[in-house]
Formats: sequence, structure tokens, C-alpha cells
Amino acid sequence: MVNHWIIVPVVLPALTAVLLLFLPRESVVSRRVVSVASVLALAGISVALWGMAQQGPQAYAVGDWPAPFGIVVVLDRLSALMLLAASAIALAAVLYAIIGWDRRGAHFHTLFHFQLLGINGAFLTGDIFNLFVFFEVLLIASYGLVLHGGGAWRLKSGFQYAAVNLIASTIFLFAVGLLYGITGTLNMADLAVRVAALPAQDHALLRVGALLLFVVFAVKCALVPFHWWLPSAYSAGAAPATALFAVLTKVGAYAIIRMHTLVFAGDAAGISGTLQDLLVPAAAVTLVAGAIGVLGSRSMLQLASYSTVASMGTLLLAAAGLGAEQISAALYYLLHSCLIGAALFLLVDLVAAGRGRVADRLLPEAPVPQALMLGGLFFLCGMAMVGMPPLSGFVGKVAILDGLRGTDDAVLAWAVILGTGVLLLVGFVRAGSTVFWKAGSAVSRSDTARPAARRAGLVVAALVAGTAVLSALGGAVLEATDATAAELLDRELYIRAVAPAASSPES
Amino acid sequence: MSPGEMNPLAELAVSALLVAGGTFLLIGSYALVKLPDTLQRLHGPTKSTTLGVGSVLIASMLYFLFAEGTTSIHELLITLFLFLTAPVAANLVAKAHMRNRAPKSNPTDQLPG
Amino acid sequence: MIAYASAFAFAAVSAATLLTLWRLVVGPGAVDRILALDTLAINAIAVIVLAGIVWTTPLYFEAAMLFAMVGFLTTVAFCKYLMRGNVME
Amino acid sequence: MTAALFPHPLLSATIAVVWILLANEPTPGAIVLAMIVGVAVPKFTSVYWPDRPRVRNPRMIAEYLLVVLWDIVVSNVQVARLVLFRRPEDLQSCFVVVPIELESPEAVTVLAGTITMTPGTLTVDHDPVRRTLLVHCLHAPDPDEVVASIIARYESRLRSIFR
Amino acid sequence: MYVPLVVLIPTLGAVLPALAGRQGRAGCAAVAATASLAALTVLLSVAPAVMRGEPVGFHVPWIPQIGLALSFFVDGLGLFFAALILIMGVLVIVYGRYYLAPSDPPGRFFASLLLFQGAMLGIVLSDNIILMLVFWELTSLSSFLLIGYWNHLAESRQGARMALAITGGGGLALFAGVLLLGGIAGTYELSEIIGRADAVQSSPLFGPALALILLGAFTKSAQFPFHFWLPHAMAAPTPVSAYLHSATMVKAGIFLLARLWPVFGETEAWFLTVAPIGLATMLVGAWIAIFKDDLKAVLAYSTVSHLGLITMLLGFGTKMAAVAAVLHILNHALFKAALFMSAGIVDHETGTRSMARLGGLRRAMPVTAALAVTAAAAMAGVPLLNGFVSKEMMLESASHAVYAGQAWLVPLLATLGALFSVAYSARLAGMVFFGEERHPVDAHPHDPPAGMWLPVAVLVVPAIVLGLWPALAQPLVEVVAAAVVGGDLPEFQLALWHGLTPALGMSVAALLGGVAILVVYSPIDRIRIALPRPEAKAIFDASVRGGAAASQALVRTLQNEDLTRYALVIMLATVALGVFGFLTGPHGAGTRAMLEPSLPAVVGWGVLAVACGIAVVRHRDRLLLLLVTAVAGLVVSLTFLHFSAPDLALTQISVEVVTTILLLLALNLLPKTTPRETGAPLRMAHAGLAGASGLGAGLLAFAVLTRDYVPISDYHLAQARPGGGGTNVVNVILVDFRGYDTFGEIIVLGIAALVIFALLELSAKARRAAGWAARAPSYRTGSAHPIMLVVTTRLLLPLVLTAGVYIFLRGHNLPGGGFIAGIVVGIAFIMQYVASGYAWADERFHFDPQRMIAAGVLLAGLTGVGSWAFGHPFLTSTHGHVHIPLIGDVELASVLLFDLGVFLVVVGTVLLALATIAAVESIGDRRPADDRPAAGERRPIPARPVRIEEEERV
Amino acid sequence: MEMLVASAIGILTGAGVYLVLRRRTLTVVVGLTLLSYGVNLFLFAMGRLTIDRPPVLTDGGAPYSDPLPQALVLTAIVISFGMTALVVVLALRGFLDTGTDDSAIREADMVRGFGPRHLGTEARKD
Ligand code: NA
Ligand code: NA
Repeated sequence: MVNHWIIVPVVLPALTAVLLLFLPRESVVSRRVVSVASVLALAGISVALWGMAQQGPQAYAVGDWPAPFGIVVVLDRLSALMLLAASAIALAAVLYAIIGWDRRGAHFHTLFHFQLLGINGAFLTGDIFNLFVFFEVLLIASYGLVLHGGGAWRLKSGFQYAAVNLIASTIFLFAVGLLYGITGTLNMADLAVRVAALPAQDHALLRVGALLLFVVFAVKCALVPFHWWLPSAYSAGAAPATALFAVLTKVGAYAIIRMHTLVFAGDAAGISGTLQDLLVPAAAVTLVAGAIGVLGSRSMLQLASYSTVASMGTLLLAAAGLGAEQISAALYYLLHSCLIGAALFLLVDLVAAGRGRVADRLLPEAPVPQALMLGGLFFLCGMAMVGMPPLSGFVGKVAILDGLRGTDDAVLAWAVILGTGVLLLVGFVRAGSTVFWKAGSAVSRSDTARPAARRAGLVVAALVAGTAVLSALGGAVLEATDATAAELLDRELYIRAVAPAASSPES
Repeated sequence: MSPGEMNPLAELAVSALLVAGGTFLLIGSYALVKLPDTLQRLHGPTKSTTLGVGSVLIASMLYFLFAEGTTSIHELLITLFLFLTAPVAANLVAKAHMRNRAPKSNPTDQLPG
Repeated sequence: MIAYASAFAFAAVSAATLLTLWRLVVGPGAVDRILALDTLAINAIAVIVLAGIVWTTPLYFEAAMLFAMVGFLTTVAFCKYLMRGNVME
Repeated sequence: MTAALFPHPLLSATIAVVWILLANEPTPGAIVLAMIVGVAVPKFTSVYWPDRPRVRNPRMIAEYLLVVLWDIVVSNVQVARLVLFRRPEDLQSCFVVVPIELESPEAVTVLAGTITMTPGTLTVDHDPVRRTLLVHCLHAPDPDEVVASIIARYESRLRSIFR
Repeated sequence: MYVPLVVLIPTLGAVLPALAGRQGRAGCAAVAATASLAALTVLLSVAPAVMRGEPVGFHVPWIPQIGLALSFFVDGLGLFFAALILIMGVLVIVYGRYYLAPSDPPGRFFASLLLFQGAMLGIVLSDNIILMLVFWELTSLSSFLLIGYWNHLAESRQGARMALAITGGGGLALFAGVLLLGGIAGTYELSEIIGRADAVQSSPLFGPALALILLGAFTKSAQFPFHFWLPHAMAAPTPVSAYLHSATMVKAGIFLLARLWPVFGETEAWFLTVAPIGLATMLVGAWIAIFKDDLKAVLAYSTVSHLGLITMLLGFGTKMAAVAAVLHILNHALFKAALFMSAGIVDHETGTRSMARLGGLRRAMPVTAALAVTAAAAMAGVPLLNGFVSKEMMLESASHAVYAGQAWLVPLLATLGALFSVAYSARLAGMVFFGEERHPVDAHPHDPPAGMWLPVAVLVVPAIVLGLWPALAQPLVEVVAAAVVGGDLPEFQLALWHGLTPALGMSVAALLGGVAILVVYSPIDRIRIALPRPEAKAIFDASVRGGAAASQALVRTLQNEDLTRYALVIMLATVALGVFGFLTGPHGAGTRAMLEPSLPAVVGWGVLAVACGIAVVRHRDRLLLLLVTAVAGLVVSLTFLHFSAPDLALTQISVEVVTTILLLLALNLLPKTTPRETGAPLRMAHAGLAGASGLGAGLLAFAVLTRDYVPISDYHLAQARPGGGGTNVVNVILVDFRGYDTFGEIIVLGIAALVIFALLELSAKARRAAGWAARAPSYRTGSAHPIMLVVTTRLLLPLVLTAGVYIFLRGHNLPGGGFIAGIVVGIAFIMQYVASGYAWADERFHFDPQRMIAAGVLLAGLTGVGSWAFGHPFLTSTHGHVHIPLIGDVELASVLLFDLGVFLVVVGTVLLALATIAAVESIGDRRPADDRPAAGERRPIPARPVRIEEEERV
Repeated sequence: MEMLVASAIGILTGAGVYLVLRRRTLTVVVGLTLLSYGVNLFLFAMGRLTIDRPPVLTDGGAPYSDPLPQALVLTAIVISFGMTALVVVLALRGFLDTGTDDSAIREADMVRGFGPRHLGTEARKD
């Protein structure tokens, strides 16, 4: 009996998006109802899928063609976890959007669901070319969302964002082609098998392919020096969209973890060693660059963007080792940074909304309406981002530092993670006291009631509460990520689930 | 390819058409190079080239008919299409050229290399 | 005999293509280059049909037809751009 | 009824033929499909071809086609000779203005096309107000003769076709 | 069992004042006080056991993976500090209720205060050091809120920022230290760590752990050189200063030192670092305090000094010193809090804290004067007051301390510190309460309501009692000190008189010397002012501002939003990594047989090379660039054809023409040429990189082309007919084997079209649209719709449509299929647009492209979902023979529907994309050439562009 | 022949990269187009080169060229078409709104840029 639920996270958003296209453009309400309902359903399904994933990896042969010949969609703990994160953020984003953002341009909800489709598809697929396809889906949807709302700035950074990602996509195709050219397959599990059996004379080409892929994923997750696009693109993006983007960067991290625990695992052609040599310094630099960006940011959006960069650095610094503990910690931190990233972007938008032309710039000019609520939320977001207890950032950092204990890079990693903590702290304190204190919150005492803003605030609050829950239930969550990491490191499980036939190139 | 069991007359016809086609194509392009004025050059491709392709197409038709025994008549379609479009294309090129002779409004010709 | 004839035709088309290429390079005007492009397309059609004969396959027929269509539309578009600026005016 | 079904019978016929040409084998199936397409497509595209011309005198059409076909071959040989053996500076290229009485755009188009495809002539422009065609000749020692032959060989025949 | 309640009640109770905010000061204070008292009662309920020497514990695992557990325990030390925190808390709350102005929001104040109290209790009662870390940082955060309470004042904000930066930063060091310590000890439970002191001390990581932990402790307790934040924290409301900055928070560091004393206390490293830093802090703090004019500043620096004293005592590492430290913690809490509150009262009554403007207040406010002076005397260590006893013990321990082999060093400096403290205490008391009466004229100082002075009294009385009968403190001190040293203590007797000891001599010297300093105060002050004094705050602010500015500059230069550079970096990295990857792995040349190059292939190669060459060299002529790009596309398509890929050839060529038209439409509004912007050297560099990339790609391709492989596609070839019901394997793969890819692919197309539409629809609405049109070139020659073109395309439309239908139907078995058919049909209509113009053609196109796209995706999706009905996975195909009369056997595959979806999406996309741009441009075309509006001029744009009048319209 | 194709891939890629490194949006777009030509050809070449063996099943037609890369390339062509179309329009709007087709963002944009509310209304006059 095939488990069709596995494909639903892809099919549901697709059909929703199309349905939205058929709805008359005037009927805003019906669009919102459909959109929110669909995301809710998706969230529920993701939870269910997480449950199903507990029985180990399961493959779903799209088109009923056996792997490796058709495309398989694979549900395992990792993909289920990512789906959970995605749908949670999506829910927050869409709830925020229906407060008004979705009216600022055509097709917001359609694009939103298409992007969701792309993200889910990328998390689920077990085929490397199909991964490329879904990368493109989520990218082109994100272009649309970056441009949602229009404006010179958006257009220009949108173009840069698109161009950079198109270059990356080209490199992706070179890599996929190369891998097919030497292994003759596209199915990831089959690739894993064939890569392991590859004659030494092909190893050089294999390494090139792997490294090209690494560049692509590095661009996606804004690893220094490929992080350029992120701050401006995110600063330009429509707030609910950028909230969803918090997951977007994670797709790159997901891809790195997936490829290097499945296809290039077992140090095939010395690739995972090389990966570590590259990733550790790069991630460290990324973290530092992010922290410096936070300290030097001139607007809250810049602050949020660079703290996203910083958290990517932390995440990858943790993941680089590819040990069970490290991956588990990285995954926990990933969940944390999804939640808090989304929260921060929405919050910044909310603040900017209330400050007129000063918007989100770090100037003491315009006071913030509802300074107490927004200031409090910003305070909490800052705590979480910096890694102050008791929110999930702290737990994540402890887990990461614990996981790195005793590795070759422990000293560097510890120094960087803790050192940047100070920079982030100072950066957030500067920003917060400028915007919420210095900018005469005296005015905000007599608050002009904005019910919309209050509702939006609730969404942000919910996300922050999410990080609190994440740390309150830290034990359970870390158990889940431990199980996920363990499953990842035993790649035979995945291979057996996907392609019993794909055990040898002659199959 | 199996021209062996092909009726020699047909074979001759096909070969002749091929040679003629090739020749006309060559002449058309030669005109493009040789003639000094754009409008003069225009005469080459529009006529010779078109006829050149036309004869190649007919050659192919005959070839499939006699060598393969399959009635491959769809080459006619291309021929029809080419003869419909070639003069129009030529006409537009000519119009564009006339326009371009007014140097001022020329967006491309007066560019620095 | 057909073998030789088609070989000749190939050679002729190749030569024609090179001549056209020359015109494409030296121009001088945009119009001349458009004309060269148009001619290249037609040469391409000839090559395709010839290949169909040599390989005795009808599979490339649509390609030839599409080349004819596309070549025409491309030429028209470029010319109209030169004449009017707006291709779809 | 038939008018509604066949907004353009001639076109429908052409389409059907084209379909069979495409299918490349006149099987019954192909023929049935051809008829379907032949009805459907013109109906679908009729809006794009308003006020179609009335075409009559089929004999004349055939005659015209033969004349043109012959001229095309001849013209190509002539042009080939000019291109190959004439020094460019000896070419006496010129423009001639051909007055036309044809009304329908279709007719004008056919004439212009014919001119382009036949002896060293090339339609450059059409002036709807003065009702003339501007024609470029690759080598015309006697321009008036060119005009005369165009009118005699093509324009007159077309006038009787599109009447 | 109840231990956690002690922490939880205030922490959770913090919400109550926030809610009671409406009830005003009284309500909030009441709620807060109740919470504190409740916690206190719980604490006292366990006190007896603790006093019996039976620590009370509580343990619940929280996040075992990181060793974090909710484990608390109350031993002497914990009880002592907890009691201190709660009792002081109650007093401060009562005091604060009267201190706050009606305009100050009480809810926020008391909530933060309770939050802080809870966090503080958490620190002193945690058994798990990670848990302690959690509360540690919470105290930093809550004190940040309290210091910044009056956030409209610049100094409040700066003070709060600095405090958080220093203590929070120190917290991160402590973070590392704690993790290291736990790692060494193999547990995070304090009670267990203490048991493993030897293991810890022998570990190679002992040094770093100690250093990091001390860093945390010193920053929190304002030890030199981190002492500077504390005085600026005094911008906080006085109750806060009294509570945080004298009694409790600053003692957290001290507490940590005491807590870890059994682990580190008796090591050399500890003595060598902690003792001198304590000593230095004591001296520096006291010295500065002597010369401050602001009452609270004096108290602040004296606090710094006393914290240093305590630190030094703990640093000595002897058990008696520890005892002295404990006693002094108690004493200092008593007199210093009393002094802060008194200072608050003075400030409250006279409106100033400047000692220069005050004097002789003992007449105006006798009660306050009496209390304050007594407290000051205690601080000075005057006999018969509690300060004397502990200072005596301090000097006693100091007299035995031998540092760097110098027996005289520590005793001398300690005496000096004591001397200074006598000086500032005497000066404070004298200048404020004695001499002739001085205060701001508008102020009418008198003793405040009892609610304000009673708390002070509550603190001063025990100070006197303990001064007279120190033995009363004996049992408490014993229990606490025992907990500190983690073992049994030497015999000692708290007493007023120990006989003629060196310590006594040192005290006497201190008392006399202190008075002496005041005599020669002004010359010393002149000297001091003459000497350079580094202003720590200035340095700190400068460094933060500098850091921010520097990183801002860095960001600006790196993040310069220059796409060229981004692309350059990516390509450089790609090439570099590619080369690196290749060179660092074994490579063997392939053995696959190669093909003979053919003449047409060589010619085609030449054409491509020339086209690309022109593109590179003459790219600044944009029309030419598009032209040669079209040529390149042509050759690529032929290449596909040459190597047995007809479907690709068809797709490539048809896509290319659409792209070309798109680019031409864009170029019409864009500049026609590109200015030369990059200098020759940079161009060369770019060319080099480009060349390298090209070379790399080519070599990779060649390496693969010349080796053999075992592709999975044999299966596709074998299964296409039986399994997929088609003979065109490529199409079967597209719509069946990998239909999932295609599903994603058409979605990409659809999205592209929607975004394009959204982009330009936005602009069509935008008033600027008219302005844009002004950018369109001004030339208009010849007719827009040449008659030949118009007529021919009208004939071509049905022909091409027919071809499209045919290509679609045959696609599954012969080259073609939904995508190609879609583009062909699209081209057919584009011809109409090009020939007869946008307006004319658009009027006649009766489908909504967006709906077409939606329908296409929907159809494809539903075909996929349909297979669920038969229990098959998404996108499972079925096919079979159907007999239709006349037509005969027809093979129908469900994928035909899927392909139809593809077809619809493609047609919709092509038309939507091109027509949208055309629509925008035709807005421009509607204007006669002469009355073009200046960019920015506003003219309304109708929803649908009206048709263009043309002389040649037929 | 392999050499020809490989070098053709190299030429297209090189030209594409060079154009992508230019400053102006349209040039970048064209560069991306050439780049996609190059990568499509590369992907196609990964199925090796076969002449006169299109993967259209006929009796005795075997062996056939590898159909899988062909399918992949077709997908890739379509996707890059969509992308290119979008980016062209993006470049166009960018130029129309800001008055420059420089792909870089100027300081003026940046400072104004941050802050989502007031972006749309201002077009830069150059
Ligand atoms: Na960007
Ligand atoms: Na596909």
C-alpha cells in the first residue's frame, strides 16, 4: 500500500496556488481563506509525516517507476523535520500577510504557495536533477515575492538576486551533468552506491562535481563570500516573504547535509574531508561577517539580514564535522534560527510600518508606536539571536559547543561562536536602545491604537513563544534531532528504502 | 542509405537537383558577399537561396519516393512556406534598409566599434 | 552518384555558410547582418534536409520546417525593430 | 449553415491538404483528422482574417502559377549569371515605380511577392495613397520595360483573379 | 522539595505587577512585596535543616543532552545569599513604593525588580551550573531593564548599555568556562564538581576554565579593570542602585568565587590572580571615592572598593580569610544599602546629590542624619560597629599574606585601602550632615515619611548590634563559611577585642591616616587632577562607537551592491574549487572511441566561434549582440540535431526566437548602446577569468566525452514502448518517467509569466508609464503594418496552428510534444502581434493567458492526482489501444492529458510574457511623436491600450 | 568531433561568463543566455555523442543515443527560458524606474532602500 501522504506537501500547495489563480482578483477574503486553510492543512500533514518518519525512511516512486529509473520522493526524519519547520514558518508568514501585505501586488498568495511547493519539493526529493528543478521553482517564486510591492530598490536588488541565483543554477547543472556523465545515474541513493564503487580514475571528476555542488549550496545558504545577495534581497523582500526566506537559506544547508551524509559519505574520493577543510573556515568567517554586519547595520532590516547570515555561519560551523552530535546540534539550531529569523523580519516590518519615512533605519527620529509591545518583542528576539538564555538560542549554542568539544576545530569554533556573541549583543543593544528608547518612546505612551499592528504583533509573539517552547522542550527536541542525525549517518537505511535494485551499476 | 537499387533516372534527377540546389545556395551567399550595395545583395538570398533549398527539398522528396518507396510529400510544405515567406522577409529587409539610409535615426550603424 | 551529389551539396552549403558568415562579420549595417542571419537560417534548412537524405530519416523534417518559420519571424522582428522600434507596435 | 461551418472553404481545403502533407500518409484516419482540423482551425482563426477576398477564375490561377514558376527559374539563372560574371560596377541597379490598380491587400501582396521572386526585381515599398509599388531592379538597362512587363505578366492576370 | 518555589515565586510573580500596573505604585508594591515575602517564608521553612548542616536539594532533568537540569540546593551559602536577596528585596520594594514619582510606570519597575530577584535567587540556589548560567544572564538582562528604566535620559540608556555589554560579555566568558569545567568534571552538578576538585585541578584545561570563570565573576562584580560600569549604572533609580549595585547583583560574582572556592580556592593560580585583582580594586575604588562629589558616585566607588576587599579575602585562599569574607559580605550589605537609601532620601528631599551644595542637614533631618552617619561610621570601620569587626579580620588575614615573596606588600596596601575608606566615609558624613546648613534654596528638607526611613533603620540597628556583640553572627557565619570552604573550619571566635594584634595597629593607622587625608585634602586633590586619569567610560564608548563605525565602513565597502563583483567572486571560487578538486584527485584519461569531425560540423563550429567572438568584442552594440546571440542559438540547435536530438533542436530553436523577440521588445525601451565603463586591465582580468571558466568547462566535457559509462537510460529505452506507450523516448521520459520534473518545470514557466505580468501590470498602473514611453525611440518611418507582412501572416496563422496541433499529437511517438507544440502555437500568434500590432491582435485573442496557465498546471496536476484513484502513485500513466471507426486503432496515453497541460502553460506563458511588454510599449505608441510628456508628467493610462490608427490598416 | 563539441561548450561558457561580468543588466542577461546555451550543450554531451541514432524507437533502430540527458536538457532549456524572460522584464523595469540600467545599486538607493514602506514611490532621476 503506497503512502500517498508523502507527496501531498508538494501537490497541495500546487493545487492551492492554481485554485487561487481561478478566484476573482477582487475577492480578497476568499483568497485569504483558501490560502490560510491550505497552510494549516499542510502544517497538520507535516506533523503526521513526522510521525510516519519514525518508522525509518520510506520512498514514494512518482509515476510508479522503480528507482533509480523514475523519480523517487523520500520521507525520512530529516525531510520531515524540514517540512515541519517550513510549514510552521509558512503559517506565521501567511497569517502576517493577510493583515495587509497580500494586497500590495498581484498574486501574493499564489506565489507564496508556489514557493512553499518548491521548498517542500526540495526537502522531499531523492533525485538530484529533481532537486535542481525544485530549487528553480522556489527561486523563481521568491523572485516574485522579493518584487512584491514594487519599487526601485526592490527591482534592482531583485535583479541582482535573480542574476546571482541564475549563475548558481548554471553551476548546479554543470555539476549534475558531470555526476551523470561519470556515474550514469541521478537517483541520490543510486549515486551513493555508484560513487562508492567508482574507479579511482574518475575520482578527480567526481571531486569537481562535488565541489561545484558545494558552491551552489553555499550560494543558497549565503556562505561567505557568497552571502552578498542575502542582505539586499531580504531587505527588499516583502516581509511575509522574507519570513519564509528564513527557511529558504536552510534549503542550502539541508542540501549540504543531505549530499554529504548520503552521496559523498564514507569519505568517497576524500570529499567529506575536503568539505570540512572548506566549510569550517568559511562558516567561521560567515559568522564573523554576520556579527560585524549586525554591529555595523544602519537599519533593522540589515540587522535582521546579517543576523541571519551569522546564524547560518553558526549552523554550518556546527554541521561541518558531520558527526552525530554536531548534526543534531546543527539541526536544533536550524529550527531555532528559522523561528527567530522569521520573527525578527516580521517584527522589523511592523516597526518600520509605524515610523513613517524613517521606517526601520537606526535613527532616533521617529518614535515607535506600541513601543512597549514591539520593544519587548525585539528584546526577546535579540536575546534569542544572541544566544541569551533561556530562549532556544542559548540551548542551541550549548548543544553546538558541546558537540564541537574535542574536535580538531573546537578551539576555533568556540572562540568564534562566543566572541561573535559579544558583537551580536552590542549590535542588538545599540539598535534596540536607539529605536525603542532614544526615539522618544515618550510619544508612544499615548498609544495610537492600531488593531492591525496588534494582530501582527501576536504573530511575532507566537514565533517568539515558539523559540521558548523549543528550549522548554529542548530535551524532546534534541532527542528528535539525535534520532535524525543517527538515521542520516546510517545511510544504508536510506539506500535500502529507496532502491533495492540500485545496489550495483549493472542493475 | 541505399541508392543501389534505385532507378537510374530517378537517381540522376535527385543528384542533379542536389547539385543545382547546392550551386544556387552558394551563388546566393556569394552575391551576399560580392555585391556592393545592400539592396543589390538582397537579390541574392531571396531568389537563389530560396530556389536552392527548394530544389534540395524536391530532391529529398524524390529520393524518399524512389529509394525508400515512402511517399514523403511533406517537403512540399516547407517549400510552400519558404515561397510564402521569402518575399515578405525581403520586403521588410528592404524597408528597414530604406529607413536606415536616413543616417540620423539609425540606432546601430553609427556606433563606435 | 547521390553520395557524391550530396557530398557536393554539403560542401557548397558549407562554403555558402562561410560566405554568409563573412557578411555577418563585416556588416557594415545592421540590415546586412540581418540579411546574413536570414541566409544562415536558410542554409541551415538545406543542411537539415540534406542530412535527412544522407541518413534517410524523416525525423528531422519538423526541424527544417521550424527553422523556416523561426528564421522568417526572426528576420521580420529585427527589421521591424529597425523600422519602428516597437516590434509589436 | 455552411458559411458558419466553413467560414473560408478554400482555407479549409488547404488546411486539410496541409494536414495530410504533415501526416505524410493519406490513411483514412489521417483524412478524417484532416477534415476535422480543416473545419476547426479556420473557424478558430477566422477573426484574424476579416473581409476575405473573393477569388474566382481558377483557370487564370493555374496559368498565373505556371508563369510565375517559370519566371522564378529563369530569374534565378539570370541573377546567377549577373552575380557570377558581371563586375559589380557594371550593374545598372535602379528603382522603378509600378502603378497598380489592384484593390484588395491580398492581391497587392501576391503581386509584390511575385515581383520579389522573379527577374532581378524586388518590391521595396507600397504606397497605398498613390497606389504604387516601389521596385528595386538589380540590373535594368530599360526601367520602363520592367514596369511594362510586370503589369503585363502579373498585374493584369491578378486583376482578373481578384475581381 | 519546595526549593524551586523560592526561585519560581518571584520569577513568575513578575507578571503580577505588570498586570497590577493600573493599581498604581501602592498596588504594584504590595503585590511585589507579597511575592518576595512568600518566597522568603518558603526559604525559611528549610532554614532549620540547613543550619543543622543538612543541605536541601531538588533535581529534575531538563535537557539531559546538554547536561541542563532543574537542580537546586540550599546550603549555608545559598541560604545566606537567598535570605539577603529576599530581605533586601522587601525593604527596597517598600522604599521604592515611596521613592517612585507618580509619573513613573510602576508596573514595569516592580515587574523587572521581581524578575531580577528571581534570577538572582536562581544563581545562588542552582546546583546545576548551566542552570546557574541561565539565571546569571537573566540578572544581566533584568538589570539592563532596571538601569534603563528612565530611558528618556541619555545617561540611563548609556549606563544600561554599558552594564549589559560588560556583564553580558563576561557572561559569555563564564559560559565557556562553565562548559569547560563541566567537561573536565564530567558533570554540571556543583555538589558533584566540588567532590572532584582534584580531578579538575589536575586537568590541562584547568587554566582556561579558571580564567574564563574569573572573567565572568570579575565583570559582574565590577572588579578592576571592569570596575567602570558600576558607577554609570547609578543612573538607575536609587532603590535599584541600593538593591542591585550594593546588596545583590554585584555580589553574584563574589558568590561565584565563594561557590567555587573549594574547587579553585587553594590553588596557586587562584591566589596569584584573585587576590591582587581584589586588592587593586579595593585601592582604586576607594581612591576615586575620596574625590567624588555626587553622593551616589561616592557610594558606588566605595562599593567597588568593598567588593575588591571581599574578592581579595576569597583570593587569599585561607579558611580564615573566607570566614572574614563571609562576615564582610553581611556587614557591607547592611551599611551600604542603608547608605544608598539615605542618599536617596537626601536626593528626594533636597533635589540634589552634589555634596558641594549640601551641608548641616542634621538639623533639618535628624533621623536620617543619625542613621546615615552611623552607617558611614560602620563603613569606615569605626569600633563598636559591625564594619570594624570584619575589617579587623581582613587586616588580620592580609598581615599573613605573602605576595611575590614580599611580606610587607599586601599588609601595607590593605591598610592603605582601609585608610582610604575611612577618608571617604568621614568626608561623606561630614560634608552632608555637618558644618553650616546648605541646600538648594527652593528645597525644604525634612525627615521623610516613616515608610522611607524605616527600611534604613531596619538595616542600621543590626549593624550596631553586630558591632557590639559580633558573636551573635557566629552560628550563621560558621554555617556559611563551612559551605564556602566545603569542609570543617578552624576554631575561631567572632569578638570585638582580640588583644593587641598587628591588625589592631593597622586599623588605628587607617583611622588616623584617613582623617589626616582630609586635612591635606585640597593639595592632594590638586595633585590628582594634575595627574592623567583614564576615563574608562570614554574609552568604552569610543571603542563601541569605533567598532560600529569600522564594521559599518567594512560592510559598505564589501556589501557594495555591485553585481559584477558578486558574479566575479562566485566564478572565481567556482574555477578555483574546480581546479583544486581536479588536481587533488586521481584522474585517468578515457578510452572511448571518438567520432570523425564532419565538414558541416567544423563550419558550424566556426560560425559559433565567430558569433561568440563578436558578442564579446562588440557587445556594446546591443542590437548586434542580440543578433549574434540568435546565431549562436541557431548553431546550438543544429548541434542537437547533428547528435541525434531532434526534440532538443526543435525546443532550442523555437525558444530562441521567442527570447530574441523578448529582448528586442526590451531593447526598444533600453539604451541602444553600452558605455565603455571598465578599464582595459579589468577587462583583461575578466577575460582571463572567462577564459579559465570556458577552458574548465571544455576540459570537463572532453574528459567525460572520452570515457565510457553505464547509464540507467537503457531501462528507459527498453520500457518506453511497453511501459510508457510511446516510441519517442525523450518525450516519454518528459511526460512519464520524469513527469515530476516536467510538472515542476511548467510551474516555473507559469510563475515566470505571473511575475512578469505582475511586474508590468504594476507599471501600467504606475503613472510613470507615460514617462517611460518617452524613452521609446523617436523615429517612425515606413508603416507599422506592411501590407505584405499582414496578409502573409494571416495566411500563415492557420497553417502554423495546424502544424502545432500535429506536432502535439505526434509528440509521444515522434519528435514533438506539448512543449514544442505550445511554442509553435505561441509563435503563430506572435506573428499576428508583430504583423498587425498589439492592439489589433489582442482584441482578437479570446483567452486569458493567466487562466490558460492555471488550467494547464491544474490539468497536469489532476492527471497526476487521478492515479491515486487507482491506488497508484502520483503521475502514474496508463495507455492502451482504442478503436475509433474510420481512424482505426489509436494509441491513447493518459500522459496526453498531462502533455496538454504542458501545452496550455507554454502557450499561456509565451503570450502573457510578450503581450504584457507589448502592452506597456503600445502605451507609449499612442502618443504623437511631438507631444511626448517630460518624464514624470502624469497622464492617465486606460486599462486597455486603444488600437493604433495606421494608414495601411487593412 | 568530441574536441569540437567540448571546445564549443568552452567558447559559449567563456563568452557567457565574460558578458555576465559586465555592468549593464541587458548584457548580463545575454551573458546568462549564452551561459545557458553552454551548460545545456554540456548536459547534453554527458550522454556522449551519437550520430544518426535519435532515441525514437524503430524496428532495428538500436542502438540509440542516451535519451535521459536530452530530457534533462529540454527541461533545462524551458526553465532557463522562463528565468530569462523574467530577468529581461526585471532589467527593463529596473531601468524604467531608476533611469539607469546599471546593475549595481547606488548609495542613494541603499539608504532609501532599507525600509519596506516608502520604496515604490521614488524613481531615481539620473
Ligand atoms: Na541582492
Ligand atoms: Na522535464
